[in-house]
Amino acid sequence: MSAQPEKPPRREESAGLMEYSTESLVPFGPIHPALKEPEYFKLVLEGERIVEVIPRVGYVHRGLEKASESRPWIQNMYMFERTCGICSFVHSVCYAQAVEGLTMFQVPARARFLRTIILEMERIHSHLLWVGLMGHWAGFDTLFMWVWNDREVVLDLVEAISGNRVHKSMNTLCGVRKDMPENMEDRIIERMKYLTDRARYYRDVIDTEETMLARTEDIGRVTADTAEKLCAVGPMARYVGMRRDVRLNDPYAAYDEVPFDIVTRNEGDVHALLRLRLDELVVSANIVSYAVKHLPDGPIRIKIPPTIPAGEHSSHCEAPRGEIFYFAKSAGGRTPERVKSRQPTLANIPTALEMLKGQTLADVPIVLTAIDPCFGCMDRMSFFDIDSNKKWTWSGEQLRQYGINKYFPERAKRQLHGQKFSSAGLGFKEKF
Amino acid sequence: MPKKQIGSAIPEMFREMLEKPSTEAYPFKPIIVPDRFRGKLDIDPAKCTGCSVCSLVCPSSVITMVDMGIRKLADRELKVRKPVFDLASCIFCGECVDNCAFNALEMTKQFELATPNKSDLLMKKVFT
Amino acid sequence: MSELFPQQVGRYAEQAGSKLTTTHKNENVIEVTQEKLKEFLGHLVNDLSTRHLMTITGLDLGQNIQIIYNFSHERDTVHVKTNVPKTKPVALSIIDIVPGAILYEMEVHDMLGVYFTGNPWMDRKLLLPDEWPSDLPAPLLKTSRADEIRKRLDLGVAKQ
Amino acid sequence: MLEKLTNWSRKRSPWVFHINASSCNGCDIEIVASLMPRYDIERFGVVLVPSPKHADVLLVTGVVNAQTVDRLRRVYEQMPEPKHVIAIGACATSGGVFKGCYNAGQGVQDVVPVDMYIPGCPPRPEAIMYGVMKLLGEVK
Repeated sequence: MSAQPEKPPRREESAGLMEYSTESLVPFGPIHPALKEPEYFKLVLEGERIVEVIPRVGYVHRGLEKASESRPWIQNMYMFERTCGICSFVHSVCYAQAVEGLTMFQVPARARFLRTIILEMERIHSHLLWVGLMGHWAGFDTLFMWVWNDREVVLDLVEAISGNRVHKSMNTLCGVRKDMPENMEDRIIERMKYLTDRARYYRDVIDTEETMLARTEDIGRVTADTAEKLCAVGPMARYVGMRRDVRLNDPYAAYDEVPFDIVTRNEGDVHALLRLRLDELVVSANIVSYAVKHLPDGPIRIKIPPTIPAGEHSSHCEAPRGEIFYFAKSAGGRTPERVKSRQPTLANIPTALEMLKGQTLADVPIVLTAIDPCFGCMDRMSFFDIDSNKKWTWSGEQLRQYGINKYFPERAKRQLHGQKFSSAGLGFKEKF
Repeated sequence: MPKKQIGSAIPEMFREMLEKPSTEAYPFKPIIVPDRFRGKLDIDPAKCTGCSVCSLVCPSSVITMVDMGIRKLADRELKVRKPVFDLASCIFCGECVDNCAFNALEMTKQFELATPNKSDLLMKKVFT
Repeated sequence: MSELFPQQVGRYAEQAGSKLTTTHKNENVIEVTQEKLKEFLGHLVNDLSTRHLMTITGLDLGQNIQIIYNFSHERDTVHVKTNVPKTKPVALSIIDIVPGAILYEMEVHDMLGVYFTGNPWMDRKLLLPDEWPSDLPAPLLKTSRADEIRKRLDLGVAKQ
Repeated sequence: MLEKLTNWSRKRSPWVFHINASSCNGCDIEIVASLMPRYDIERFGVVLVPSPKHADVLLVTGVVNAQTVDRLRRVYEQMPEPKHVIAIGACATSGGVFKGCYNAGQGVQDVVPVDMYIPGCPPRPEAIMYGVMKLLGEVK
């Protein structure tokens, strides 16, 4: 951020500057205006190519695991649900499954199906959000607006079922709190069909539209071996051909009663990630339609006592971004002894660093968005030029413009003629 | 692989132009929220018995019980306690509503809660 | 295949002087000593191709700190436990076997103060703030208390 | 006369800068959703700008933790006068569900002066619009 010039460079940074005479150091983050969470990456550049990336996460660290040790089991679920605002329900499901394993109670079938429906709706909303952001960073804002408008369709359904658009607060230990509203079935199926059509249309657009292809093809390559060694999860593993999906490998909720197949791709670039997520969206829409049609009757929850028997149990689920993991240890009391949670973004950071290596600076936002991070600090970078010892800052918007100019010089010229170029005015109003 | 082209989304753009606008007319017209929408918490002081279950289940300690004096019932003296809600930290989960045995609590559909003073968010309806 | 897997893990566990216990469905737990850990993990990762490390969990057991390596293999999960004494919390890094463990080891280092020898990023912080007072105990130890940490950290409240 | 004109234009087109002070993303995506076609807060001239130096209104989400407290202060200092702060969400208003976590503050008002609180977890995009409109109504 631009308040930093008063501060002298840190010792390790200045030591690095002495060492690399041809390399420049780019601090990336942590504050960004448009979206998502603050994170910090230190990029070492050689010319325009990235040779080394040093991450620093922890800007959103709040100390949930410590706080969970002093709160009752059920209240912890609401806290862990608020770990992330995009994939909130899957956190509560995974935590609930870890705790349910310690008790002797089984989750009723209807509750498992309802969980599956909400989980898949959440995946649809998360993937749509991500496709829109990719469109924005690639300089294709039309797609951004369309996709986010379609996202409202699924958010409306989620709100009608659970009562909130983002934090559903619908889960509870051994069941769900709200039943499916009456007369929702037809509406859900019709909306899912609409979303399937839209996803197919977007897939055609990104396959043919040169704006997207130029920015996404052959960018962010990583080999299957590297991704496996670095324990990549979710779409980051599937886009290099690994069949790693918890829904299929270790079915939870009602996934063993729903027919579906996961999507994998072999290209291993950002374009493959786009295709993969849009294909997954269709799969998710089919799962929702199937689960709504085959919703079993019965109770939706079992009341369980506030104390949980002593023991240790772990659970893993497939969040939109990849596998999440919860571990619960109970000493037999009303509060947990220890709850451990691991989010998919942490697992994908080593792979993202590999993806960034060898890329140009212009591709940094698109590659970092491609991992679908729960952070996205592409909006504030300060550059340090070693030769002149001069410091200047670029906003993410300027960086985005830099990327567009690099790939589409004619369009940049048109824009300069057509509208007055200013970094602030470009905001969300820019249309092509 | 289909042929590359520029502007493959233009036909769709024209189609969208002819459709009715997707923007809702919100501040000029009120919106209809779903039946299950969880908005501002509301209490019916007449139904509340002061059992303090809501303050125990609340995940973000919104509810504090305050002493309201002593009530005489036959020859026994009972402490009367009533809940006060600090809606500033309410996370709108509805756990208190589910656990209230007397149906005194309710999630209304009101979501326009913005206020310049944080003290406005303290709900002391039980005192009136 | 998946029925054979726990038996195979059990065989290697016996070589490492331990025993496999299945606590819940598909949850295999092995407790090995710090010396045998890398040998056992080498067999698990290379011979049984259990290459997906889900995470590393750290637990405060009072006298010891327990480190659990959570692996997953198709339907099975394998939890390899090892203990390090609290007085000398040093463990061996496994990033030569599982390169993806690097951030998880940093997390355990931040949260419980275990030093992993062989991890090049041990001197960096992953989650804790830069201004973390070095004399405070690591946050997830049972001796550390949330309200005491809050007093020491600058959360804006102190300035008022 | 000139003052009147400045005030009028200030009310007609407030430029907002959004800072995420360790929020969970829930409020953040609702802020972006309010800029999208369905809600379209740009009808009222609200533009999300990428730099605090261009902004009139600062939208803060999230509990403030030790890593972001200094960044929030510095961003606030960079904003030109007159500046307004809106705290969005239960976390920014009072700490919300994270009250008592060791690395979570108790609301933004401890760090920077707040002009408008929008409670909700997260507030609907309409609630955010209402809050911004209410702030504009109070600005003289």
